[in-house]
Amino acid sequence: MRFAARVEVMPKAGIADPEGQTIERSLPALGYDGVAAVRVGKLITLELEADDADAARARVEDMCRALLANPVIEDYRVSIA
Amino acid sequence: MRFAARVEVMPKAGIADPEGQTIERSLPALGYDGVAAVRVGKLITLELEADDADAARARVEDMCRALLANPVIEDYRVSIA
Amino acid sequence: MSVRAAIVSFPGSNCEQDCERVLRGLGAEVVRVWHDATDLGGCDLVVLPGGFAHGDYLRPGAIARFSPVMQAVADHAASGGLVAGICNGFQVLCEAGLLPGALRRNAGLRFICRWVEVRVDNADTALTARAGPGQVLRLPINHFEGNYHVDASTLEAMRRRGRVTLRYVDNPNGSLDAIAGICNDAGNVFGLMPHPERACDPLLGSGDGALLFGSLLDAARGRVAV
Amino acid sequence: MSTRTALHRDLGLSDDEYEAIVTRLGREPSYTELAMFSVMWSEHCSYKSSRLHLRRLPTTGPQVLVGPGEGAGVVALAPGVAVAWKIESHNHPSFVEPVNGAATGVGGIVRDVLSMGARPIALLDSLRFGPLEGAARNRYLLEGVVAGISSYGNSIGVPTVGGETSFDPCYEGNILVNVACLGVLEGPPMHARAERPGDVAVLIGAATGRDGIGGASVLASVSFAGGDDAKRPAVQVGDPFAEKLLIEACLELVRGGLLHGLQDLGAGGLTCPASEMTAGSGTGIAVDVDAVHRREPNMEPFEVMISESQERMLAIADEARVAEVLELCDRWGLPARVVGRITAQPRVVVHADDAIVADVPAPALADDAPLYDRPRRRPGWLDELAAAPCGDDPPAELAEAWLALLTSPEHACKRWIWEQYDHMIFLGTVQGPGADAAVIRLPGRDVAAVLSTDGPGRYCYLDPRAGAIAAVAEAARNVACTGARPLAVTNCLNLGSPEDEEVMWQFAEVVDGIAQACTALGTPVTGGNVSFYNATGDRAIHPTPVIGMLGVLDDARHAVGAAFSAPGDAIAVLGDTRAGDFGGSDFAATIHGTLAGRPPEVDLAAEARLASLLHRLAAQRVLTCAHDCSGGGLAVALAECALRSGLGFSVDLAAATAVAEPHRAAFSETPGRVVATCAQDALPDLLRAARAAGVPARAAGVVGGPVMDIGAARLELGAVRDAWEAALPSLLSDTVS
Ligand SMILES: Nc1ncnc2c1ncn2[C@@H]1O[C@H](COP(=O)(O)OP(=O)(O)O)[C@@H](O)[C@H]1O
Ligand SMILES: [Mg+2]
Repeated sequence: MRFAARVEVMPKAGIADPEGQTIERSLPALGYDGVAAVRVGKLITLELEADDADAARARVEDMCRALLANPVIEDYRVSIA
Repeated sequence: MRFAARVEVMPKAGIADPEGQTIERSLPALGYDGVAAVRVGKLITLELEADDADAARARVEDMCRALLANPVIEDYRVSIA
Repeated sequence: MSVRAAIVSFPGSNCEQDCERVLRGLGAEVVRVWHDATDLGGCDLVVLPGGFAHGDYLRPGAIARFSPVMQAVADHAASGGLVAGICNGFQVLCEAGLLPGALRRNAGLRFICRWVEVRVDNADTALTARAGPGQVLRLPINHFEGNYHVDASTLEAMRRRGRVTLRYVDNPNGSLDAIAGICNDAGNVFGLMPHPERACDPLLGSGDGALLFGSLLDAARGRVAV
Repeated sequence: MSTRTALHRDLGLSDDEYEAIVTRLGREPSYTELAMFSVMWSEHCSYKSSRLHLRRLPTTGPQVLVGPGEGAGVVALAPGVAVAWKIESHNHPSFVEPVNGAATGVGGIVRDVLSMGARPIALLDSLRFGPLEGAARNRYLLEGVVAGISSYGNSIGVPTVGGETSFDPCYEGNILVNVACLGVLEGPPMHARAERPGDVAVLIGAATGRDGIGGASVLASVSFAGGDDAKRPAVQVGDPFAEKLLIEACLELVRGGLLHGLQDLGAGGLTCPASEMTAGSGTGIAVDVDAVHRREPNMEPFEVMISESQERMLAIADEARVAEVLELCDRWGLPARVVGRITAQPRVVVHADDAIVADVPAPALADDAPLYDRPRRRPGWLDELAAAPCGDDPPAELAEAWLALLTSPEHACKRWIWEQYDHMIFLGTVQGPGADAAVIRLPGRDVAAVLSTDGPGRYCYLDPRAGAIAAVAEAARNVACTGARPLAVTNCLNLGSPEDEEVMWQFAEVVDGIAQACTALGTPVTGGNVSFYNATGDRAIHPTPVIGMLGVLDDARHAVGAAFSAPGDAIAVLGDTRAGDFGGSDFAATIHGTLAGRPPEVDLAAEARLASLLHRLAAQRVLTCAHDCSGGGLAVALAECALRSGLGFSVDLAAATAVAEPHRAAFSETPGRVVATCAQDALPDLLRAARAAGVPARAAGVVGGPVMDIGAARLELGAVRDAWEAALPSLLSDTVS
């Protein structure tokens, strides 16, 4: 069966996120006040073959650990559709 | 009221996504077969003040057009929690 | 006897010719090793040069570290052989787990190509032996992802054991502790963001890079003698 | 009108051009044929409005190995050392999407140089934007363009070693992004030819998608209507990783003698090399579009034929060796497919799904585009403008005006830009960004290529011919300041719409100016690019010819820098100063907001004398610094030497110029001048050599101290340096925490 997977990769909590901070700092100048806690991560979508949704999830989590995320600096979350 | 927003920014359909393609091409060599349609985008999370969810969404969509996404080559999707 | 240095390149590496020229100039015998090789041809020193392996897509080094040659590099390191990753090579070594930590996007969110000063933090390593303790070297950096990060307890251990080799005098990229270069616990695997190969000719701005390469070649020679 | 004839207009063809196609074919074109004609007959690909005029450029000389017409000119730098040199514009794509527009501009010029079998070793970017102090979009465009050049050039491992960044309101709606590339040949030049029927055509590189369908005709051959979103599907995304592999694979193919011909796919897509390589060789080609590897499903044959997907080359090879070609590409991880066969019949025949969807004479596409001698008219406003006050009134305060010039975006330190470029890879950058001209030592040799780009738009607005002459003269002078001999020119002519008679007049004048100057200086034109339709609505940019000068320095170790080198050195000014050269000057623009009068006149014979004097003095190691005096005049030139070195100076400007009025001595922009320094005891030699060479020279002062002193004004070097360095970053997004 074919599954669509979404992988969210975000900077680990507690690690500074310069990109998020930069966006946050530049928003007031563009007229957007009161925005906080901006964080920027990656969204990776893909399709894969697997026997069932659990197997698909397991494979994608595997890929996350090995490749898609770097555990030193990033957290990931997988969802399967 | 305070809202949490999630913004997904993905390369527009039809626009080349060299990063996604390169990852996809290298997966078999890394031991992951049968993976297709890899696309890489951005996930931005933030918090903002607004009167209600609709107002929050409108503001974030506005921000997407102005800063968070590049409408020439990217699509965006906003969700509010 | 001349040292045999293997320069490992990946699709997208781009500093391999420069490293080769400089190492040859310093008397080393150089072999080029492509990423799909499974052995290093009996070398004394492995250099992973700078560039954009696999376009730096996903993260610098993320895809390259799966290359067949990386197993050979890991074996070489495990048997005490010298390994030096420069810039992109440093990123690959971190991704491969041969060095601790990770290199993130520069704090300024821009690519930086600039001459910087780095201070030798530990002059008692195979990379820095020819330099004096605290000596300041002039070297160029050239990267978008050189912002070194590692968890606090590892950093503490690295400091204690003198595993920080080079530190920026004026931190250009937000690196934790202004770290510009490190080595592993065994003291045989090195990673550094500055490009010593670009600083081996005073006509180009500095000859300080030759101190670092010279140190590595000395160490490799020592190992050859043993 | 039939639906088909309505269609040709959407594709950018005129009714007459449609009729011409029907005449050439003897029938109505198919849809695919029409699409192919529309790209090949676009202004961008066919040069239909400019070709007649470009013939007036001098293109020959003993140093020219390959002149205009191929992917890039090839110039002999020294015995046995040849380089390829070319400039290209990517103006409209960069305005629509700055990051990818500029990035793909780099990719395109690199493939041009690669198509000659040369390894690209240096890039220069010549950029024009609207005022940074103005609309936020101007800053956004500059940041995006620089990010695009940085991401692409750095990743492919080609250093960006110089360029220029200039600002004027006329570029607000139409920025200029011109990129020049230098390559070094490892063997004889490769050619864009397909001479042998039976050879096969191999498409190497990225998969083909719907990128930039109609890009050439749509983006580069019309003016912007202003905020027009409809043109956006033409946006292409660059993949520098694929380009890097393409460079290495193609060079290895050439080195291995596996190719009979090679051409890049740029504007016009596959149609361009398919028709040009064959038309130039009297052959034809049968193309199988089904064999083209694609990124998207359901592409029409016409889309495959004109797609401008990036990072692709078409290689012509002997069928017997094609397996080796494919194997080599595979080793580099590059897709490659046989997509055609060269035929004796001189036609481009396109097969799709077992049917023929196009069958046209190759020359009809490549050579027989209409040639226009478009009407030209000298603008009536020119005389009025020439007679108007040129902005030479004295400033309220000389020191303040001087500081204002130095910290204006025009003269501010450009480090913020070039620090984002890898300018050092290949270990050849003896002088990089921040110098007058880049000095690039060739790999493994002593000899250096010396490169500069210049294009004074305001001068050209006031007088396109005089402005073009000034552009060539300045570019040559920049190169000569390092001690190099200017050798050859590549040029990018950026103008408004050729359908505007006044623009067409400007164009013809610019060409004549370049021809005159290049002839006088002995620097033939080896190639270039014309970019028309740089206009928004009816507002055209200033005519902006960007001159890319290539020179040679026999020994890179003897390169002279543009920064002061030692305290105590003597400063001399070479060349005479006229008191009234303020038309189009930086002083008039920045201090008085004026653009009027006449641009300075160039004495080309004097320029040639100056260049050979500098060459001789450098070879004799007399010079310790030489800096060309251009925009902002002597006060700015002297300050630049100081700002780049950290050494102040004390100069008697009145004595150095023989001009009494301080602001005229300081800011007049008389060409043909150089600030030169030498050790004190060498000064008499320098002055004597100048006199013997027929170059006016005056002792001006001395290097050293913490102050910049021109007699009538003094500035604290340290404070000015801080302001000079901070000017650009403070206008741009300053994100460093
Ligand atoms: N876009 C750019 N890319 C690379 N280098 C640049 C760029 N813009 C300016 N520079 C460098 O900054 C220096 C100053 O540029 P410019 O002000 O045009 O100099 P000048 O007035 O002497 O011609 C030059 O050395 C040039 O190479
Ligand atoms: Mg200049």
